[in-house]
Amino acid sequence: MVPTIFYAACAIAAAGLALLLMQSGSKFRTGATILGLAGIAWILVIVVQTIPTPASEMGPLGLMILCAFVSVASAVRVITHHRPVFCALYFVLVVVSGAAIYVLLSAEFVAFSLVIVYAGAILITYLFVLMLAQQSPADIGSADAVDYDRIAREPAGAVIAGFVLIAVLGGSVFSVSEQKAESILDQNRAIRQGWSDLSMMPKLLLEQARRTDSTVTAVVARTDGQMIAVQTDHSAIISVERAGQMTPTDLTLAPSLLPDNTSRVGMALVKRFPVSLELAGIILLMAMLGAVVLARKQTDIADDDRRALAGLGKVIDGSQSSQGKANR
Amino acid sequence: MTQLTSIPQAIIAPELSWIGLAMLLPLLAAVACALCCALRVKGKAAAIITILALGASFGIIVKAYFAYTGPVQVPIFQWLTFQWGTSQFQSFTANCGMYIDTLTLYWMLFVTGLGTLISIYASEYMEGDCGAGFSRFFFGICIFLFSMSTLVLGDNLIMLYLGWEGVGLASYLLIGYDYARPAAVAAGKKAFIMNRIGDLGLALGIFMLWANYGTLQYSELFAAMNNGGQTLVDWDLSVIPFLLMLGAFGKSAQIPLFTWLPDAMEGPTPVSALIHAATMVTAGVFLIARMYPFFELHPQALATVAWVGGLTALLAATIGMAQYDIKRVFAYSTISQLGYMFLGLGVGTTFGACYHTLTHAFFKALLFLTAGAVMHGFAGQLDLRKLSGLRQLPGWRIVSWTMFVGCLWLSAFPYTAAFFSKDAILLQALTSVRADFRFLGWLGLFTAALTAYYTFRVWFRVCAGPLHFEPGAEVHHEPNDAHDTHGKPASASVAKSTHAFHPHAPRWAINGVLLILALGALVVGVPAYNNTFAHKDNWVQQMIAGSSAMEGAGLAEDHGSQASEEHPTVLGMDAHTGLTVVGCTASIGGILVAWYLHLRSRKSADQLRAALLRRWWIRWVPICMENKWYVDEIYHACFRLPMWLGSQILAFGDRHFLDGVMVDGLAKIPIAVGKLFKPLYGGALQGYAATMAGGIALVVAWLSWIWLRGFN
Amino acid sequence: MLLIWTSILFPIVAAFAVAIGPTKSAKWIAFAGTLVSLGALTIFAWNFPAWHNAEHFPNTTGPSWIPHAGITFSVGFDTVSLLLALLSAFLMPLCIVGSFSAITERTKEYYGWFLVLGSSIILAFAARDAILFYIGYEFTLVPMTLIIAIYGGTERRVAAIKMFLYTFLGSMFMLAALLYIGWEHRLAVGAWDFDIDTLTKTAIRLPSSTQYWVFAAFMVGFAVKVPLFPLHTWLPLAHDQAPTAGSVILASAMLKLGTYGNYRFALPMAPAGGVDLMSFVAVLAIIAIIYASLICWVQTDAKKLIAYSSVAHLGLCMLGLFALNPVGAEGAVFYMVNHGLSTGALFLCIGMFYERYHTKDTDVVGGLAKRMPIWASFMVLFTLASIGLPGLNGFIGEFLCLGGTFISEHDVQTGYPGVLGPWYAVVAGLGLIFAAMYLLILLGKIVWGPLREPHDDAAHATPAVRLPQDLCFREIAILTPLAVACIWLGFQPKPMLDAIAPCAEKMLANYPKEVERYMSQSAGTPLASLSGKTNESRDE
Amino acid sequence: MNQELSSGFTIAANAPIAVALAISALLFVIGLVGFLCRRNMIIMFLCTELMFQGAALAMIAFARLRMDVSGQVFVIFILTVAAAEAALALALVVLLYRKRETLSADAWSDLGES
Repeated sequence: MVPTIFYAACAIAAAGLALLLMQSGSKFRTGATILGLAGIAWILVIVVQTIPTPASEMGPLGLMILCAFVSVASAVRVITHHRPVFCALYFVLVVVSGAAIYVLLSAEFVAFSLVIVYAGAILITYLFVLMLAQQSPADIGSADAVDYDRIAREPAGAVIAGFVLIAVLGGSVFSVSEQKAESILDQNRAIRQGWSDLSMMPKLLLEQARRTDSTVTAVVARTDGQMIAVQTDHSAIISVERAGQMTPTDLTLAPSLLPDNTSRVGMALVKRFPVSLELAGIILLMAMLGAVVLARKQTDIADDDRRALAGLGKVIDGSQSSQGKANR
Repeated sequence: MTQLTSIPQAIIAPELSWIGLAMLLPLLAAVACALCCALRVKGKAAAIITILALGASFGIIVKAYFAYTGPVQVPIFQWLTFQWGTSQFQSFTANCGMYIDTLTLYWMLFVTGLGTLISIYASEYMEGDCGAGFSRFFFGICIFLFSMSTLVLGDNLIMLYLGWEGVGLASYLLIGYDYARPAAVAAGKKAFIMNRIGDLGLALGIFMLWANYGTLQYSELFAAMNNGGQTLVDWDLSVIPFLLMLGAFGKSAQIPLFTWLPDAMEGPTPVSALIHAATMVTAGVFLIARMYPFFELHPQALATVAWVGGLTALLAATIGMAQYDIKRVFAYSTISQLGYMFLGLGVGTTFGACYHTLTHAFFKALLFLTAGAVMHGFAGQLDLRKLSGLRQLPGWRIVSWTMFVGCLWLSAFPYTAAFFSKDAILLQALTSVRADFRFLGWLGLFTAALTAYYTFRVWFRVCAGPLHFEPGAEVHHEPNDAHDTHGKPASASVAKSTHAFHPHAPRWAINGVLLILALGALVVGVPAYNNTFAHKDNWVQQMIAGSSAMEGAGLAEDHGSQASEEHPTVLGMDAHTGLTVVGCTASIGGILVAWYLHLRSRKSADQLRAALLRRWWIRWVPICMENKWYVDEIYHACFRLPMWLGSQILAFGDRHFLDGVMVDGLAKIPIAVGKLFKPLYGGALQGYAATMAGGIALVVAWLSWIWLRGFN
Repeated sequence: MLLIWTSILFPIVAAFAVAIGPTKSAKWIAFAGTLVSLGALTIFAWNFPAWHNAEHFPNTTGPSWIPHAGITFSVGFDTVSLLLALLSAFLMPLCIVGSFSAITERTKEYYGWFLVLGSSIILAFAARDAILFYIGYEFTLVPMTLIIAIYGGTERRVAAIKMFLYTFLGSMFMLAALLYIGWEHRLAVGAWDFDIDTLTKTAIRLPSSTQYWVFAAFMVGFAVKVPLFPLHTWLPLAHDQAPTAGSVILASAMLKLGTYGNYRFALPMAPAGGVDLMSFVAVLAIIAIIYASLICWVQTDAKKLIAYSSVAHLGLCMLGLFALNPVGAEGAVFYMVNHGLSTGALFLCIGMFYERYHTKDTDVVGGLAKRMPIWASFMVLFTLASIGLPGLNGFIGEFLCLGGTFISEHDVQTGYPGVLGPWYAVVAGLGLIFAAMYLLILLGKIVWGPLREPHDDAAHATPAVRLPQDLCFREIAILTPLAVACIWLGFQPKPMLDAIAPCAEKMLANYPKEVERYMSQSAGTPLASLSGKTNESRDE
Repeated sequence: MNQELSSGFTIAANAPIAVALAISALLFVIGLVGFLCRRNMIIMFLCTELMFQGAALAMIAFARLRMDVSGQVFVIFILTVAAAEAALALALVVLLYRKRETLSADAWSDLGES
């Protein structure tokens, strides 16, 4: 693939986005949308056609492309819509389609947590804040949105910067992959990793062993010190003690007994990144405290006195112009 | 010049280190005086300590004189010594040690002797400052004596340099003793700086000697000269005498560097007597006498010394004739007499020079001390027009008559000691084979007449004639009185206070010292009588002959052998006789003129001056003489002013060009570049973000370009 | 080793103690910290086994710091660095005591930063690892900039920033040279190593043209610090604006880092460059002497005058170093110590009268001998030491520097590559005259003369700390050790000279080879032509 | 099967993963463009969330490619950070809105000189 083609696709997509952002009238909007979608489609085509896809993966690929269109289109709407509330709702769509892609990429746990956390929690917070900080329609006047929502800020420059970034990145990455184009999904490695994860979960391991052979009483280390020996057919041999047997014997576990995504993520979280997990907790706590401190009403008695002297009423909510001026 | 006879080799005699006490005692006394100063001692403790220490060191020198058998080198301790290789050149040796030969002893005798006497004098003279600067004054005297002893006794040129600068320091501190007077401070500064110019010459000369001979020890240097002047480097040796000479000219106030000495009279009179007349200024003579062999490295070196000396003598005498301040007259006479000494050294009679140094030390100290007594008694009055007939004043007889003695000696009255010493110099000049030296001899004779005139001008004015005096405003508090009133009539206010003023006559310490000095001035003539009447080597000649200056000692046998070949003549007579006649004429003639103009009819002096000033073709003579030939002004215009202007320009350039344009200008480049990109950082949040995004895009583009290039 | 680290780290510990301790006790903690540092260093020096050879002690490699970059915590002294470190450690408590009355606001930060400053200076002198040296060398800038920027005069910000940027820019070149030699070492050996001795061994094997550039880079870095003539303009401003103790340390210890750098790095590491650039640097040094002296002459600000005099004095020091013979090198090292003592003392003196009169303008204040006789005595003593009066410390270094310059040319025959000569010494010697001139003018203005005091009652109305008219006991106690050191070194320089001599030789150890190399080349090289010229002049 | 290039880049040569990466890049860039273009502070933060989405998607894609759950774990951390950021940022926005009574980011350009 020649990078130039990729650059052209990026340019078309960029032009569409720029036109959409410029808001120069509804007659362009359709054309701009088509242009943008075409550009994005071209980019996806280039990406897909770079890599020979086996027939077995055509189904997921199709779904993926569908999700991609939904996701990108709603992302574009997030940044082009005049009404902040709609932006937030389009963002929900981005999140949901994103979650679908996660599922396609076999990351079910994260997909669901994404929906719960983003769509359920964060976006709701955004909506609350939008309500809190939204001016009443009377202030806005004629149009359906305030000026700063309607008029984009130097869209051309921003779009150029963004798409130059994607062009150089994509251009370099996808143009090189051309000659080395083959699937690098390393099934062996995944299996090994899975078994290794399982070996770190003794209880689950014992459970899986019992599922294979109910007489197993304990799983012990093998003679070479490892818990599990992975076979070429993706099965694994472990050393177990059975009821009534003095010496440990081998037991073969079928690949179907590998742990699922959720347990593996959980395992990784607590076994491999425990400190990060703790830190994340602290960050959340701090964020909570910070939010409380920041969003608290910034009024005090002195402030009220000052306002009283100025002939103004008591502070009802924090937003008072005199205060703003005083702070400048 | 004949080739050198061998300088006696010094032997190392550590057992003589007790002579070092002559250096150490003044130093200890200086420390004690500093303590007195710090403790604010009210009494005369400092003076007593000083007198005792100096007296003791005089005693030590006398003892050393009697114990003297031959040149010795006395190591004391290692001072500035290190080496970095094995050969002689690869070391630098300047130890604290002494080189004692007759020249050393000769010098030390009168330095410590006069130092003691003048300290006694000062203990009375300075008593007004008891509790204030008294201890500081004696601290300076002690430092001076220490430095002078080091200069003379030291066994190498670095020790000499130490003393050389040390006496400069003492001179600086003592001239600026009365530090509240700007004139005194300026004079001290001037003295130090002008001496520094000479010192640079001396230092370079020392380097040159070191580079060439690999040593700075006198004994080794003389040994090298005895061995035919073997050198390590074949550099041009002939600059050595000129460099050393520069140092000597600075210290002894010779022509290019003489202007500091008259100004140095701002110091207290004992200082003028001790440092600026008797001892320190003769250090230049000592240096040349000590390093005499090296002055023959260039054929014109000694001639230069002679010319400088002769011209200085004349110039200073002409200035001295026109001064009204007694101390200034004596200061110029000092320069003039030093000129004679250099003339003597230059024409080849170290004997004459050293002898004149000795006689001059006595009579000039005497003269200064009498001037000091007058100043002390008349509240700082030194203008010779405002004092008259002091010899009639009760209590001032000793001062008057000792001054008379000093004046006789200074004017080289026949058969005084100074007559002989000057005679020795002029004789050598007049009988020289070189025409220019003979010319210098006649010039010296003319100068002698001028000297007699201006000397007795002072005496006839101040001590003779009708009694009349006006007190000065106390010089210690009023800076401008005594020194800057030349040519102005006495102010009415001063005249008014005359009635109430009672000059306080000097007491025993001043009178005693004056008498001793007058006696000394008589005594130093004894060797000359010995020489003149017995026709054999006198004491001074013997002293000189035993040292490095033996070349010009003029011993009788040399003299005799020379005489047998061709006896030089002066005015067709035998040289001795002729010179005696001419010298007497000059001296007595000068005195008679002074007698007429300044005692017999004082008006005629003013008339003469007025007559000279009326005639345009001659008026420059008195004007220039009174204004010291404008030497200070010329120096100011030629050196100080251009340098000062240059400095201002440099300072301005440093601040505004080098720092302002170059450095700050360079610093402005990044500022300008920053201004270029300033719009990107206008404060709006997205501006920063856009810049960042663009930057990332650029960096990624660059990286991927590199990456792609690496793979294709 | 323990003692060295004590002297380096204890001030930092004390700085922490100052930071967390009460404000009132800050100055005493700082004083104690510096005293311990000085004490440790003194004990070390007392037992120092290498006084009479040029070896480092301890001569072992310290614990590794960044192993794969070959950077270690190696510290050790040779005589020269020990003397300079002792000088810094000696001045540090004096400066702290000197600041008791001058610094009355934000004292904790002041003393804390001061301790850090002392520590980094000693680190720079003690370092045997080039990178460690660089860290100490650069880190001095941080506390010094803060001290100037917070506690300085009216233009303190500009002065501090200028000092920082200027010297920092210069030392970038120095760092580049160090890294380059380290890189060459890696190419030759295969591993990084920044031990100074190792780097020296590597550097002297580089080709002449490379050494030329290495030397030039070193020179740029160190010349800014020294400071050499065209690169000096940060110094007067910094000195003028710095608080007294800051000026003292700046002049006495920090500038010495520049000359020490020449001694330790530039000259031994790049002898070929040294030979090539010797006359150039010497000419700059001479210009510095004359130029700064002349500027001193017309300065009315006492501190600026002393600052410019530092430029002139260090010019002489550089001249001695670049005479490239043992005499000059010895004199230069001796002069570093002496300049530290006498100029530091002068700055202290000026600071003391500034505290009383709140001006440094010599046109406004004068004749203080009447008011402050004790101060005046000290001032005169230190001025005379600075002038280079024989018998005081300044003379020895000055004389040897000039002497070294004088015989430099002649040294071609004895194995040292000097090209300077009598004429350089003559011109540089003029500096001695000028030094006497401007320093005596300073004395004449502020010490002697009729009493002049500013009639500025506002300055006296609210003194932060009441000071007696003349010096108080504390101030006398500060100046007395300095005065004793000045006099003692003047009368008994031999032990120190003996200690320096082997180091001076070692610094120049690689030069005789250079001379041979030049001599073996055909005529037309600078040295050959110069020695030829010398012969001609001899023949005349 | 595993193809690692010497420079360290791993090429996504599986079509769904490649598409996912492309989407992640597009999301990121659209978020960036939105951040730069929109003036409403809340929308700007929403756009940063978009960029987070892009980054998270890339993580998931690479986790799939390498068959390693660490990527997914990091997405969880990203979620955490996003949540914290949203909480703080929105609190700040509210605060700023109170001061100037507008959500426009242009109202806050005090960082700029003059």
